[in-house]
Amino acid sequence: MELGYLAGSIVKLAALIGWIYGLLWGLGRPKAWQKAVTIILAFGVIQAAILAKFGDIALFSAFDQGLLIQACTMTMVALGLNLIYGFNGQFSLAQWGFYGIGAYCSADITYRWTSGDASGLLVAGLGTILGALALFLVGWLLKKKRGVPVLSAFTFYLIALVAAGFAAVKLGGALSPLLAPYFGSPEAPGVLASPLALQIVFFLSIIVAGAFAAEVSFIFGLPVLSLGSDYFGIATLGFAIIVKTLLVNSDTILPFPEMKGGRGMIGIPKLTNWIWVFAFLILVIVIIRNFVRSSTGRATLAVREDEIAARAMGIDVAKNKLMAFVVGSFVAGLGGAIYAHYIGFLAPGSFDFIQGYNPLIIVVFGGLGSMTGTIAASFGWIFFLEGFLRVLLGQLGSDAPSWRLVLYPIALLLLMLVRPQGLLGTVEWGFFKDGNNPIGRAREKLSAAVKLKGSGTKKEGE
Amino acid sequence: MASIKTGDTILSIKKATKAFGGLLAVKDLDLELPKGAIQGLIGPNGAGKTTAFNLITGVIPITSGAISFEGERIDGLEAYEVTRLGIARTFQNIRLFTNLSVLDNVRIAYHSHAGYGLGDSLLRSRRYAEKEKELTERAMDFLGIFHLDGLAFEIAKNLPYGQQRRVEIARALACAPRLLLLDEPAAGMNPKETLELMDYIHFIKDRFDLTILLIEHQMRFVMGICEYITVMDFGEEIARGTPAQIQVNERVVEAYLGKGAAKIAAS
Amino acid sequence: MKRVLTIALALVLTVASLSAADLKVGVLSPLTGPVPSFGLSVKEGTLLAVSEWNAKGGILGQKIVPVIEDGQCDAAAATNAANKLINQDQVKFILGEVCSGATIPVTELAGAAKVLLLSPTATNPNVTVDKAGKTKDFAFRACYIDPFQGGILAQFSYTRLKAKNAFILYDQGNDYTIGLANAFEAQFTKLGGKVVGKETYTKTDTDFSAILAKIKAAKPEVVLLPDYYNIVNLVTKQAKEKGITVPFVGGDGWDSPDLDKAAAAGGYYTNHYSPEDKRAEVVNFLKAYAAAYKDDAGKGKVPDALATLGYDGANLLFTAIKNAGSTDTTKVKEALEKISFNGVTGKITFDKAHNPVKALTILSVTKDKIAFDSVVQP
Amino acid sequence: MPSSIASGKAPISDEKRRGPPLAWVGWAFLGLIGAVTVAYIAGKAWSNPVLFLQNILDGLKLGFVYALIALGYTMVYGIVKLINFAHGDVFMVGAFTSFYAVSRFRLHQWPSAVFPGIDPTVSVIIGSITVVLLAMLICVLLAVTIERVAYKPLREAPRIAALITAIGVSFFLEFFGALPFVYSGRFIPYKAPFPTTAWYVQDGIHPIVSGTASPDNTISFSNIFLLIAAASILVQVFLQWIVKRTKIGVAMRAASYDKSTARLMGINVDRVISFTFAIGAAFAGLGGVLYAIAYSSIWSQLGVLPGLKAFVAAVLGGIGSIPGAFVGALIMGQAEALTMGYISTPMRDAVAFAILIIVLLVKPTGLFGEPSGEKA
Repeated sequence: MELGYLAGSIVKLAALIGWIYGLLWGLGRPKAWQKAVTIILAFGVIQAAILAKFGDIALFSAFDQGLLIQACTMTMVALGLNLIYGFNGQFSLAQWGFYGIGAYCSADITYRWTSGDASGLLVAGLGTILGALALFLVGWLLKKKRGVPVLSAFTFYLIALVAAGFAAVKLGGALSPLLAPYFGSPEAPGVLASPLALQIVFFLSIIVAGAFAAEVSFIFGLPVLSLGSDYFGIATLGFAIIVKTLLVNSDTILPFPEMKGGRGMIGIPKLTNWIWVFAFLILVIVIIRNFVRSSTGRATLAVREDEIAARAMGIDVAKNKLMAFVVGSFVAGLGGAIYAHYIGFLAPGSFDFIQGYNPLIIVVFGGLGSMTGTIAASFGWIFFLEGFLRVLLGQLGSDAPSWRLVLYPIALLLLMLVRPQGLLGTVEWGFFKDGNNPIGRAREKLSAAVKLKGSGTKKEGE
Repeated sequence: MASIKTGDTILSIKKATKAFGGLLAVKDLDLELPKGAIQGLIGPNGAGKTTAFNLITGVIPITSGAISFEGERIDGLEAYEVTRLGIARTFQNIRLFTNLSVLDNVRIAYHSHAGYGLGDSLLRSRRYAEKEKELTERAMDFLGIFHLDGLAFEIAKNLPYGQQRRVEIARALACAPRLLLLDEPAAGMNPKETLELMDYIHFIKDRFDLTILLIEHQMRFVMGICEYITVMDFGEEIARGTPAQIQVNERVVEAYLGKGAAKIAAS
Repeated sequence: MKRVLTIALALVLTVASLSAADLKVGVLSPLTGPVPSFGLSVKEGTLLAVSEWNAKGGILGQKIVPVIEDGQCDAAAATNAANKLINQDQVKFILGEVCSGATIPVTELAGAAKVLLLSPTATNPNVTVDKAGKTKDFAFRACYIDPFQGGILAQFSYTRLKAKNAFILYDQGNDYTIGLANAFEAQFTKLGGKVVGKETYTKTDTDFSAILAKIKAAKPEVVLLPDYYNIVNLVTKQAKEKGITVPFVGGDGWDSPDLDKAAAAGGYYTNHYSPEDKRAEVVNFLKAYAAAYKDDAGKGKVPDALATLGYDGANLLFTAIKNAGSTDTTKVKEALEKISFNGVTGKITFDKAHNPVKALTILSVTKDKIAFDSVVQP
Repeated sequence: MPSSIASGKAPISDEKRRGPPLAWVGWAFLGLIGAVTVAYIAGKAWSNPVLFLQNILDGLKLGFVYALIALGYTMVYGIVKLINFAHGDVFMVGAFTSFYAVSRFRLHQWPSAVFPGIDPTVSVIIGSITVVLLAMLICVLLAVTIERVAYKPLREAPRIAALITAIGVSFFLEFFGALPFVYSGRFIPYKAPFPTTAWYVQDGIHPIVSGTASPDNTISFSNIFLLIAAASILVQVFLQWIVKRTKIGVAMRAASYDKSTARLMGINVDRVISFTFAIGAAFAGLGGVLYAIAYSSIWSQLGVLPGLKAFVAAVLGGIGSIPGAFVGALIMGQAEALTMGYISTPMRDAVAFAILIIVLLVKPTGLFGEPSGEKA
C-alpha cells in the first residue's frame, strides 16, 4: 500500500514532464490564439489537479504544490543561470546570491506593507527607479568619454548608485507622511488594509526585487566580468558569500531590524499561489527565450564560443556579458521574491553558497545551453530529491532518510559519467527552438532532409 | 613615401611599436596601404606579422605609434569599434563559432547593424520581426554569393577545413568592411585549393570594393596575388616593394635563408 | 492520456489513505545538512520514547509508528518534509524540527492543517508565538525559551560568580545563541553589570585566537558562550592555550558526553537535569538510553541535552494523547495545555505561550566530572 | 624602395601615448580604500602593539594550515584545470583516519607496545609520525581512486562536467561520512597523540600551565603552531624541489603547459596527473592531522570551509603557482586574523573575498600567476 505513494510520485513526475512538453509545444505554435489557449490549458490542468479532491485526498496535495512552486522558482533561477553560463559562457556562482537578494527585498516590502507601513515599497521602488536612472545617466556620460577603464567606470557607477539610494531614502521618508492619509492607518484602514492592494503590492514587490537584483548584478558584474572564466567564477562565489554574510548581519551591519539577521525573518505574508507562480514562470520563459533568440542572443552565443572572434565581428563583448548577467540576475530576483512569499520565512542559511551549487548542478544536468533541459532538470531535481527520494526512503526504516543526500551525489556522478553534456545536451523543444521565424522552419526541414547530426556539445577552453 | 596622399591611403601605420615586457614584437613599423590594393605582409616565423594585425584590429593595445584608418586615429579603440569602422579580419587558426550554424555565424557578423535592440527582442516588436526577417534573408542571399547557402544550416565545426576558411572569409565580409585583413588564408591548402583561393580573393575584392592586407607564407600565392609586399623580420620592416622588387632584395633573402644565401641566390 | 493517469493516481492515493490504522507520528529532524549530529541525537531520544510506549502496548491501543523525515535544518526542506508528513502520510502529530529556523515555517503549515507540532528543541520565541504576539494554537515546545535561560545565566553570573564585567561570545547565524546572548545582556545590565565586549563568529569557524586575544585584553570576569559543545570545546581549549582562566558560562547546548571537560573546566552551564540526580526518571532514562544506543567502542551511549529533550518531548506528546483519550488534535492540544508531567527534565507544565515551565539546573564543569551546582525554579 | 631600418636600441616610446581617460579615478578609489584600511589598522596596532603581534601570529597559524591545503588545489588546477572541490573532503578524511588510528588503535604508541623499554617521548614521536604517514597514505589512495573513478573518464568531456562531478564527490564524502555507521554527523572530540603545550613571551619564553592565567600583554604560541609552520614550510621546499629538480616534476610542468605535446614527448600524462592528485592529497592528509590536533574537534563537514579558503588562497596567489599558493594562504590568514581583530568578526569571509576580488581586478591572474596570453 505504501508503494502507492511511490507510484504516485513517479506518475506525477512523468505527467509534469508531459505538461512541460505540452506547454512548450503549444507556446511554439505560430498563432497568438494557439499560444493563449496553451497558456490557459496549462494553467487549468494543474489548477484542476489542485482543486480535485477524492475524499480527503487532493490529487495535487499541498506537498505536491509546494514542490511545484519550488520547481518553478528553481526554474526561474536556473534559466537565468543558463543564460549566464550556458549561453554566455560565464561560470557564475552568484546566482544564489541574487536569488537571496530578491527574496529579502520583496519580503521586506510586503512585510512592511502588512505591518501598516508603506515606506518599504516607496523607498525600494524609488530606489530602483532612481538607481536605474543614475546608471543610465552615468552610462551615457561615459559613452561620450570613450575608453574609460573599467575600474573608473565602476567607481562612477557606484557613486551614482549610492547617491540614488540616498536620495530614495530621503525622498521616501519625505513622501510617506504626505501619502499617509491615502494609505490609511490601523485605526482607519485605507489602501493598506485592502486585499486587492496587497496583491498589487505583491506584484510590484516582485518586480522591484528583480530590478534591485539586476542593479546589484550590474554594479558587481561590471568590474568582475572582465576577469577570465574561472576567476570570474571565484569572484562570484565571493559575492554569494558576501551576500550571505550581509543577510546574517541584516539587523546589525545593515539597518533592517525586521529581517532579524541570523534569527530569520518571520511574518512574510504567504501570497504566492499557483496563479502568480505560473504567470511569472511564463514571463521568465518568455524573457529568456526572447533574449536568446535574437541578434543580442546570437551575439551572446558568439561570446561563449570565442570572445576574440566575437570582438572581431563588432560585438561589444563587455556590454554583452553584462547584459546577459543582468537579465539572468533579474529573473533570479523574481524567483527569490516568489519563493519568499511561498515559504513565509527567510533565514540566511537558505542562501548559503553550498545550496548555491544547486542551480549550477541543474543547469549542467539539463544540458548547458538548453532551456528545455533546464526546466526539465529543475522539475526533475525537485521532484526527485524532495519528492521521490523522501517518499521512497521514508518507507525503508529509520536510518534511511539520512541516505537522501548520499544517493543524490551518486546519481549526479553517474549521470555526468554517462552523459557529460547533460540530459538534453543542447536540444530544445517547441517554444525554445530557433524555429520560430520562417527561415528557422526551413532549417528544420532542411536538417531533416540532409539528416544532419546536430550533436552540439560545448567544448570548454581551447 | 610621402608621395601617397591621405585620400589614396586607406590605412596608415606610423612608428607602431608593441612591447611584450622587454620583447619588442613590433618595432617602429610604418605601413601605408593604398586604397583598393592587395598588399602582402610576409616574413619568417615570429617576425611580428600577426601582432601587427592584432594592433590594427585593436585586439591588443599599441605601446606607441599611431594607426589611422581613412584618416581617423583608430589606435586605442576597442576591437569591436575598429570592426564597426570597417576593418574585418580572419584568423590564422580559424576562429569560427564552432557550435553554431553557418547562417548564425554570418548573422552574428550582422549584429552591430541588426537594426533592433534588446527591448525590441524582449517585446518581440514588429520592428524585431521585420528586421530579423530582413537580416536572415540578407544573410542567406549573402551566403548565396559564395555558394554557401546549401551549407547554411550546417554546424560550423562539421565542415571540412577548406570550407571553414571560406565561411570565415564570408563572415568577415558580412561585417561590411572596406579593409579586409587575412591571416594566412592559404595555410593548410593544397596547390589546387590555393589557386581557387586566389580567384576567390580577386572575386571578393572586386565584388565588395575592398582593400586587402594579407599575411601568407606560401610565396607563390603571395607573389601571385599581391600588388605590394612588406617584409618584416624581428618586428621590423626590412623591405617593401612590388613582388618583383622583393624577390631580388638581398635582405629579404637573407632573412629567409640566412646570411650568405643572398649571394648564392643572386648568382 | 493525462486524465487516465491522474485518475489512476487518485485511486492509488485513496487506497493508501484507507490503510492507516496505527498512530502515525512525524519525526522531523535534520538528518543531513549542516547539523546532522543534532538531528541524530533528537531522533535517538524520540525513538527511544516511542519504543518504550510501544513496549507498553502503545497509546489508546494504537501502535505508534514514527515517520522519520529529514528537515535539513533548512526552511524549504523542512517545509517539504512537513508537507509530505501532513499530506502524504496524513500524520496528525509532528515532533520536530530541531532548528528554530526550520521549525517556524513548519508551525504555520501544521497550524493551518490542525496538525499538532511539538518541537523538542527549537528555542526561538516565534516558534510558538506569531509576529503579532499571539500564541499559535498547535505549536508547543519541550525546551526553555532563550530569554528564560539567558536571564538565569545572567543572574547566576552576577550573584553567584560575583562578576561585574561580562564578555559575550555568540554565533551570529544561530538564533539559539543570539537569543541567549541578548537575554543575558539585558538581564546582566539590568542587574548592574557591564558587558565589556561582544564578539560573534560563525558555526564553521574553528580558530578563535583573534577573539580570545580581544577577550584577554578586555579582562572580563565571566564569558558567556551560549553555544553547543562542539564550539565550546574549540573555544575553551584555545582559551586555555592562551592562558585565559576566566570562567565560561553557557546554556544547555553544552550538555554532551563529548564536552571536553579538561578544556571547559571552571565553566558552568544550565541544563535540564543533573546526571547526579537520583530521580527515577533520570536514572531509568540513562539506563535505557545506554542499552538502546552504543557508541563505536560498543559502550552504552550517554545522552546529550538534545537526546534528552527529544525523549521528553515525545513523552509529553504521548502522555497528552493518553490524557486526552483521543487522537483529535484539538483535544490533545487542550490536554497538553493542562498537562503536569514528570519527565527527565523535571516536572513540566505549559504556560500561555505553550512554553514549558520547568526547573533549571546549573552544573559546574571540573576536569573530570560534571557536578551539580544549584537548581533554579521558574 | 627605402627600407626603414629602426635604430637598434631605440627606447620604446618617443611620443608618450595618451593613457586611457580618467584611469586615475579607479586607482584613486582603490587607493582610498587601501589607505583607510591601513591607517585604521596601523592606529590600532600602535595603541596595542602586543595584541597586534598576537594577531599576526594567529594569522600565520591559519595561513600555514591553508597553505597545506592550497597546494593540492593549485597543483591539480595547474595540470588539469579542474577546481577539485573534493580536496577539502580528502583533508577531512585525513583528520578522521588519524582519529581512528589514535583513539581506536592507539597507533601513536605502537613503539612502546612493541618495544616495552623504549623512552616514552621517542615512542610518541615515532608513533605520531606513523599516524601522519598512515593518514597521508589513506588520503593518497582516496584521491587517486577519486581521480580514476570520477575525473579520468571525463578528461575529454567539457570541463564543467568534471567540475560537477567534483562537487558530487565532495557531497558524497560529506554526507556518506555523516551516516551514523561511518563517522556519524557528530562533532567528535579529537584526542591528540601528544599533549599541547603553550608558551608566552615575557623576558624569555615561559610555558603556560593549563588552568592558570598567563600575564597580560604577552604573546603566546603553542607547539602545534610551531609544528604547523614547520610542516608547511618543509612541504613548500620539498615541493619546489620536486617540481624544479626531479624528473616527475619536469613532467608535471610539461603537462601543465601543454598536455598533448607532453604526451608526444613520451610523458605518461595520466600518470603525472595521478601523481599530482596523490601528492596534493598527501599534504592535505598531513594538514588534516595537524588541523585536528590543533583544533581537537572533527566532523564530517570539517573540510568544507578550510578547503574553500585554501582554494581562494590559491587563486589569490595565482592558481597553478606553488609559491603563489603559499603566499596567498599567508595573506588570507592575515586578512582573516586582522579582520577578526580589528574590523568585525562576522565580516571576515566577506573581507577575505573582497581582497581576492580587488587583487584579481588589479592583477587578473593572481599575485604569482602567469598571464594566460590568449593568441589571436
